[in-house]
Amino acid sequence: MEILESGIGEIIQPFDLDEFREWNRTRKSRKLTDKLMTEQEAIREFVYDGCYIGTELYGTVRCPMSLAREVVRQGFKDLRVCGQGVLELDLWLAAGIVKKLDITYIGLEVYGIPPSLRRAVESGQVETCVEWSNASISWRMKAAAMGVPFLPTRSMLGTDMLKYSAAKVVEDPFTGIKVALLPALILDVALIHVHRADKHGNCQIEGISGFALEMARACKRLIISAEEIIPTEEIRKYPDRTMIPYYLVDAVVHAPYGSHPGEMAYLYGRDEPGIKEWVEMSKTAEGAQEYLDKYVLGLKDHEAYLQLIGKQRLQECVELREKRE
Amino acid sequence: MEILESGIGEIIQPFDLDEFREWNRTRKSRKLTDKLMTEQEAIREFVYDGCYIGTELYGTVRCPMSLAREVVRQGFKDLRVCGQGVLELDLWLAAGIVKKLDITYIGLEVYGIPPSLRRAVESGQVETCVEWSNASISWRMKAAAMGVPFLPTRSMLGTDMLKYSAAKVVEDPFTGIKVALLPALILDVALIHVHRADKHGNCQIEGISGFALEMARACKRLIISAEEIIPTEEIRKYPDRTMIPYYLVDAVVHAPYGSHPGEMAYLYGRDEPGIKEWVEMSKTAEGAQEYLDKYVLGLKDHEAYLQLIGKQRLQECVELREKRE
Amino acid sequence: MSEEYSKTELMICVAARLFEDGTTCFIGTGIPMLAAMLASKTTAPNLVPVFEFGGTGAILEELPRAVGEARTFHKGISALGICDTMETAQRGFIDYGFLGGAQIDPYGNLNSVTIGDHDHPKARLPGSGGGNDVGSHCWQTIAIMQHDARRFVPRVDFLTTPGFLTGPGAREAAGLPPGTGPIAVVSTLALMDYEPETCRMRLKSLHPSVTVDEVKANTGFELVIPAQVGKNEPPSAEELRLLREEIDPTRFYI
Amino acid sequence: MSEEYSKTELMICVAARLFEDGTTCFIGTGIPMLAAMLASKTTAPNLVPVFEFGGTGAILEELPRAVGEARTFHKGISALGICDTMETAQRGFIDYGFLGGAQIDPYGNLNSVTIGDHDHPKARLPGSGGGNDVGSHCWQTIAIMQHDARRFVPRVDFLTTPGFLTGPGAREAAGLPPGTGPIAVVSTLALMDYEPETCRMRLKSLHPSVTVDEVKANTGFELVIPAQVGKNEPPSAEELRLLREEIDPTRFYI
Repeated sequence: MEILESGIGEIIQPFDLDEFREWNRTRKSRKLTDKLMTEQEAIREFVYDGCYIGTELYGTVRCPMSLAREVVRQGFKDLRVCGQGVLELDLWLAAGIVKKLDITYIGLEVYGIPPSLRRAVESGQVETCVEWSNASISWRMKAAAMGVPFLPTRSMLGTDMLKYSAAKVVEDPFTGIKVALLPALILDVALIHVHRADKHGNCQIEGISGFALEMARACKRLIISAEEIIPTEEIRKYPDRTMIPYYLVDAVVHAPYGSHPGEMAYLYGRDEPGIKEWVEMSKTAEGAQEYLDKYVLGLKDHEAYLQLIGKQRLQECVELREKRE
Repeated sequence: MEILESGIGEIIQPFDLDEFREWNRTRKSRKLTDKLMTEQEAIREFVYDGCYIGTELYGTVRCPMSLAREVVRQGFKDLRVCGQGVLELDLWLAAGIVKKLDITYIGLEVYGIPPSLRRAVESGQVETCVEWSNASISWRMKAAAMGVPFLPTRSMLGTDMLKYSAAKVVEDPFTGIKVALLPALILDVALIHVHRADKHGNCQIEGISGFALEMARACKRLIISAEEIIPTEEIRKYPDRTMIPYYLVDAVVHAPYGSHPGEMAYLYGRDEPGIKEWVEMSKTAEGAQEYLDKYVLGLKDHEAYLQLIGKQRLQECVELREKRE
Repeated sequence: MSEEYSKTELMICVAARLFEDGTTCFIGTGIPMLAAMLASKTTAPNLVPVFEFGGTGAILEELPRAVGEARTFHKGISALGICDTMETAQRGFIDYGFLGGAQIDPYGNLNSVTIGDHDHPKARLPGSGGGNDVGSHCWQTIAIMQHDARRFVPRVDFLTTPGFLTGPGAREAAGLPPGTGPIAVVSTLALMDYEPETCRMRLKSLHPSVTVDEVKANTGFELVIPAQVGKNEPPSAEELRLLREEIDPTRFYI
Repeated sequence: MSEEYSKTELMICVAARLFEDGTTCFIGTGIPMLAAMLASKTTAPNLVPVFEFGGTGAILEELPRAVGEARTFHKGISALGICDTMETAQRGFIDYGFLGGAQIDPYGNLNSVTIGDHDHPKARLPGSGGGNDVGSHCWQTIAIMQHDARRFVPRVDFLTTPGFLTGPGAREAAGLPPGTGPIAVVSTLALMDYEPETCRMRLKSLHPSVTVDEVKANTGFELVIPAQVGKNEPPSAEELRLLREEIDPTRFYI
C-alpha cells in the first residue's frame, strides 16, 4: 500500500491521537457540572492566540455569530482556522486575526467573492492557505471523531486540490482502487450554535446538522452557544435527540438570536438587510473597519448587539422563520 | 504504508465500490413509489439462496423478527450472514439455512451460549466463521455507507481476532501508529425494523439507532418492517427525524409487534416467557425443530403468529414498555 | 414571439430544460436554485433536489438563498448533515450536479481557488466548497458560466473541480469513479457539450441572436464546432411568468 | 455479622466496590449490570453507564437484561448508535470496561470465541461481541470470572480480548492505545490485580473463608502471590437489601 502521491500542503494542525485520548481522559469531566458562562467568559477562558479554531455551521445558517464577534472583540491574533465560512470568518479576516487557513470555501454566497478574503490573502496577511473540499474537511473532523488517524475518500483525486492539500493517495489493498487519505483534524477550539442545551452542555439541534456532530467530537475545547437553555429533565426525556453529549462540552453560553444576521431553522429567518450591510461595507478595508466598530468593537456584548439591532427587526426575522407544516 | 499483517479470514462477501455505485444508480429509483408489501412478498422478491444477508438490531431489541421468521418459512439455503444476533440468527442456525458467518456475537445474552450455534458450527454445517468485533462489523458497514473501501481502527490489534478476520494492519502514514484496515461490507440484503415508515420507505426510529443508519446505506436490497405506516406528510414535517430515506428502501412491510418476543422502545417491552421458551426448547435439535414448527413453519404469516401469541400477552408487553418521562 | 428577457433569465431557462425528471441533483447557490425550481414547476416535477449541508427532497416553495438554509429542507424528505449527503454522492446516488467557477478549460475542468500562482495569487477566490466533491462523485455535471475569453481558458490556473482532466480515460486513471464526468456548459452565449472521442468542449446550440463567430471570439481555446449547431429556444412566456411571479418575485437573483 | 449470601451476590458486591465515582463505564450483560446499579446506589452515584448499542448516562431504575434494551437509556443523556459509542471509546472517553469470557490467561487475555481449534472447535462460543473493542479502547478493564483451572489457563485457546497480550509493552507494540489495559479480575474465589513489573495476574484479596491454596488449586497457571493478601468484605446487609429488594427483586440474575 505505497503512497502514490502526497499533497504539498502543510498540516497546519499536527495531531497525535494518543495525546487526544489522554486529553479526553484527563481534561473532560464526566461529571454533570454547571458550565453556563457569558460569551466573554467562555471566549476568554478557552480561546488563545495562535490556537486552531473552527466554527459551525456557517455565517448565514445556525452560526455562532455572537461567539465569533466576541473572538474579534477580545483581540486574539495569529488564529489558525478551518473554513467553510461566510460572515463569521469574513469578520475574522477583516479584523486581521487569521494567520493560517485550512480553506474549503469562504464566500458571500450569492453576493460573491468576499473582498476581505481577497485583501487578507493577496496581501500575505494570511500566510498559508491549504486547500480542502467541503466534504474533505468534514471527513477530516469525522476521522478525529472516530478516533482514527485518517479516512479515505475519492474526492480531490486528479486535481490541484490534492496537490495543495496535505492528503496522500494510496492504492486500496482490498480492491486496488485509488483513494485519497485525509488526515484527522483535531481542533484546539470549536464554536457551535444550537437550538437548545442544558447547563451541562447536552445539545439538541433542529433541521440539518451540518457538521456539528463531527466537529463537536473532533475538538479539545468546545464552546456551545444556545438559543435556549433547557432543564436536564428535557434532555433525559428525549435521549435520542441529544446530538452533542455534555462530556464533550466545556462552556455553555445562552445566546438568543446568536446566529443573527444568519437564520436559525424554525426560530427565525435571516436578516437580509443585515447581511447586505456587511456585503456593502466590506468592499473597502475602511468600510469593513467601520462595520467592525459599529457591530463588534464598539459594543460591550451580545446583549448590546441585540439592542442595536432592535426588537422590531428581530421580530421581523422571527416572522420569516421556517415552520413545520 | 506497507501491510504489516493480514488476517487469514475469507472475505465472505467480496465487494466492488464501482459496481455498488452502478447498482445505486440503476437499481434504486429516486421516485416516490408505493413499496408496501407483505412479509411473504418482500422476502420472496428480494431474498435468494446463497445471498449475503443481515438483520438489525438484534433478537431482543428492535429486531425484524417477522421478516426473519419469513426467511425460514420460505426455506432459503446457504445464506451468508453477518451477526451480531440473538434469537433471529439462532432461529436461522437452528433451521440449518446458514452456510457462512461473519460472526461478532451470537448468544442468548444472560441465558448464555446458544446450543443452536454450537450444533451448527461444531457439526461443520456452518462451513466458515470469520471473526469480527461488534464495532468492527459496524465500521465495515459504515465504510460501505461512506462509499469507501475501508475504515481504519485500533480494535482487534494484537489478538487472534485480527488473525482470523480479513483485516489488514498498516502503519498510518501521517503519525506512524498501527491501525487495522477493515474492508467495506456491502450486503446483498438487509432487514431492518423501525418504529414508523411511510409507504415509500422513509423511516423514523426512536431510542438507540444501533447500526441501522450504517446497514441501510451498506446494502443492495433493503427490506423495512415498521410498527406503523405513516403518511408522507408526517415525514416531511420532521425531515430531521428521517434516519433512512426512501431511496435506500426496496420494500416496506407493515409489521405491528414485528420485534416480538423482543422489545420496541416506547411501544412494548420484551416477552420474557416467550424468549425463555426458545432458550429452553433450543437446548436440543428436536426441541428447536418443535419451536420452529410451532412458531414459524406451522404458521401462515405474521398475523397468524400474533394470533398464536394472543392479544393479552401482547398487551402485557405494551404495559412493560419504556415511557418518556 | 417572446417578450424581453435578461441573459440571466435565458441561462436559467436553458439550464432548467436540462433537468431530467425523477433524478437526484446537487443544487448550488444562485442560478442552479432558480433552474431547479423552474424545472420542478415544468418538466421535472419529480426532481429530488439535494443540498450539500443535508437537505434532500425539499419542496422548493420559496427560493433558497443559501445551501444550508431552512428552505433547502422545507417539507423535505430528510435533513441530515454534510457527511451523509456527500457519502450518498460517493455511493453513486446523486445523478446530476451543477457547478460554477471563475475559469473553465476545454475538458470542463473548473477553477474556483486562485487566479495566478496559488501561493501568491493575483486573485483569491472562495475555494472549492463542495464543488470538487460534486465534480468527483456525481454521475453527470453541468457548469454554468459567464462566457468570455478570460473565463474560457486553455488551462485553468488551479484545477479545483475535475472535468475530464487531461482527456479520455484521465478521470479513471486518477481514481475517480468510472462513468462520471461533465456533460454540458450553459453560458451566457450558448449551450456546450463534450465530444465523446476527445472529451473536448463542443458547441451544441446557440442562444437567440448569437453567432458561432461570437462564441469563438469569446472562447480562449479552440471549441469543437460540429456541422450542425442548434438554437436554444428563448424563454417562453410561461417560463418568464414562473420565474418572475412565482420563483423570484422579489427579484433576489433576477 | 453478615447474613447468608450467594457466590454471585458476593461477586457483584466486590465488583461494585471497584467502580470509581464520576467515571464512564462500559456495562455488559449480567453481573456488571447489577454491580453498576449497586455502585450507583452506594459508592458511585455519579457513575456514567455506557452500553455499546448507544445508551449513555441512563438512570438505572430497572435492571437491564440486554445491552440494547430501553432500560439502558432510561432517562439517559443520549441514545445514539454503536458506532458513536465505540468511537467515543476509541477517542479515550470511556474509563472502565467490564469483561467476561470462557478463559483468561496470566496476562488477562480473554477468550470468548472457541475452545479448541478455531476451524474445528470443541466448543463454539458466542464470539467477541463488543469485548475486543472494550478491551482495546477503554482505559482500564475488569474481568468477571468463574474461578476454576479450566477457565484460568496458561494460554487461551483463542485470544479474543486483549489483556496485556504477552507482557510488558506488548499492547503498545501491537498498536493498542498507550496506558490502557486490565486492572482486576473478580472471581468466585478472590479479587486479583496485575503485578506492574511482569503484567502477570496477582492475588490481591480473598473472598471470605477462601484460602490461598484453594485459589492456587483452582488456577491453571502460577498466580503471583504477594506477601500480604487481603480479605474481601462480605456483602453488607445494606448491599444485600439493595440487591434483593431494589435491584433484582424478581431475582432475574441472583
